[in-house]
Amino acid sequence: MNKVKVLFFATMRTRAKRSSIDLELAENTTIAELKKTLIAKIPALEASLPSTLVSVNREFAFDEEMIPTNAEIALFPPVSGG
Amino acid sequence: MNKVKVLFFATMRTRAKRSSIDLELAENTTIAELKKTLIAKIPALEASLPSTLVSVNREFAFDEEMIPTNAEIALFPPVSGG
Amino acid sequence: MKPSNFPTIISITEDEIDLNALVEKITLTSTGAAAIFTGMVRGKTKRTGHAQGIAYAPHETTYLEYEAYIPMAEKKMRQVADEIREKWDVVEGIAIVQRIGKLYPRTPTVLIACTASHRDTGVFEAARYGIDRLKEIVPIWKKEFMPDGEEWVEGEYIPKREE
Amino acid sequence: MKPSNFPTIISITEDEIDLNALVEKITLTSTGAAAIFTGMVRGKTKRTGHAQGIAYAPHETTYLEYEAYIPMAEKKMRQVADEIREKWDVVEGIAIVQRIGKLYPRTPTVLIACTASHRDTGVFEAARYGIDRLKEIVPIWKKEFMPDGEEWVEGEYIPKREE
Repeated sequence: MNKVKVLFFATMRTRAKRSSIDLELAENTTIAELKKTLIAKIPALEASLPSTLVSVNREFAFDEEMIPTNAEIALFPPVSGG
Repeated sequence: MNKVKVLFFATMRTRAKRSSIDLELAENTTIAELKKTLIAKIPALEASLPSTLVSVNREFAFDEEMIPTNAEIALFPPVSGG
Repeated sequence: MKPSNFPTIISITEDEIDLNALVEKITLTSTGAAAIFTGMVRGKTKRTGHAQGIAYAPHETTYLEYEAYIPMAEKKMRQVADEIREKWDVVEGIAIVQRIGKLYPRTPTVLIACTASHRDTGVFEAARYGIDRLKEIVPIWKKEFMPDGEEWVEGEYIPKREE
Repeated sequence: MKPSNFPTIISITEDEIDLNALVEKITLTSTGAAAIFTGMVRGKTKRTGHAQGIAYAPHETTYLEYEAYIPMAEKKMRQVADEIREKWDVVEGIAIVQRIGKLYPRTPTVLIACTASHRDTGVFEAARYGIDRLKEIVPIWKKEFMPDGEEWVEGEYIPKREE
């Protein structure tokens, strides 16, 4: 199993009502599969999903990518800093 | 007669070896005529003349313009501030 | 990414942004020009429009609360600096600072400063590029508190692969 | 020249240029962006070239001594601010400051800052225009002191009528 931490920021944190969650994923889980798992656990995330960005180990990540072991994952909306 | 003060800055001040001179000009003296008068009094100014800028009452002035009474005149090179 | 001995300051901070100190730190003996951008919290937004992909109507802002995914934001700010150096190799020093926390109107929230030997080298364009990129790829968000409610501000830029 | 209630700061001073204080003074409640240029004394000039119409070879500078025709310089700095407002009516505050006297390498000598509600309004171009114009029409000169001599720096811009 692959233990990962998923962080939530901004709108995603508000929707998830928490700032992170620890998950155990099967090996070779993709980002797309992770999203499904998260929505199953936290249905409120679904509404934001079309505009959700995902990072893995602090780099932007995309649906078909595999999640490496012990990854630090984050979900957040398009950035609005500055 | 028209009493005017002529200020010198930067290269012109160095050449003239002074920072100003008081002159009495005839009525309706032009800038071009003023330059001739100044060169007669301070020959060292002549070398810089092609690149000399002139201001009258703190605005740029040109050869054929008449000098108003009690004008504050200045001679200086193209600016290099900043 | 070419190595650089020129100073690069990256900072996410709750402290006031000190322009004097930051510019001093990126000024070398060969430096003759600094182009600096700072962004402030607007208390009154007059235009209806779209900036950084965000649609808004005229409104008042009581304060903003900034949040960052700090380790990734620092990494991405460093990437913005690297991109600037790739595009403008005349740039000497770079400072990129984002202030976070609760920030009131008129307060500077972000700074991008680039130095170079001369002003006609692209240093203005480099600073402009820096703030544009920060607003695209650096994971920082603001929540806007208005007299009649609060709202997360969301951008619209979707980073591409390798970005 | 249209009247403006927006702040315009014009200053010729022997004191240090305080970026924080100047930007603060031109930040309104509606301000969201400031584009700032500062120029510094270069201790080492590497390029052979021509900037602001001045030809030079690589050399070292010990210090510069700035001189201004102060009342005319203030008038012309105000004209630069007026020209900026004519061209970019979105500009809110303008600060134009020239430091004079004996100034050593790495010291900021000049500042142009423009504020606006948003950064995509021409505020960068306004600041760039400001420093370009200052170097054309504001009567300030510098004398350069080098290890092996001293020299008045002369520009080459010849102002036109009505300028």
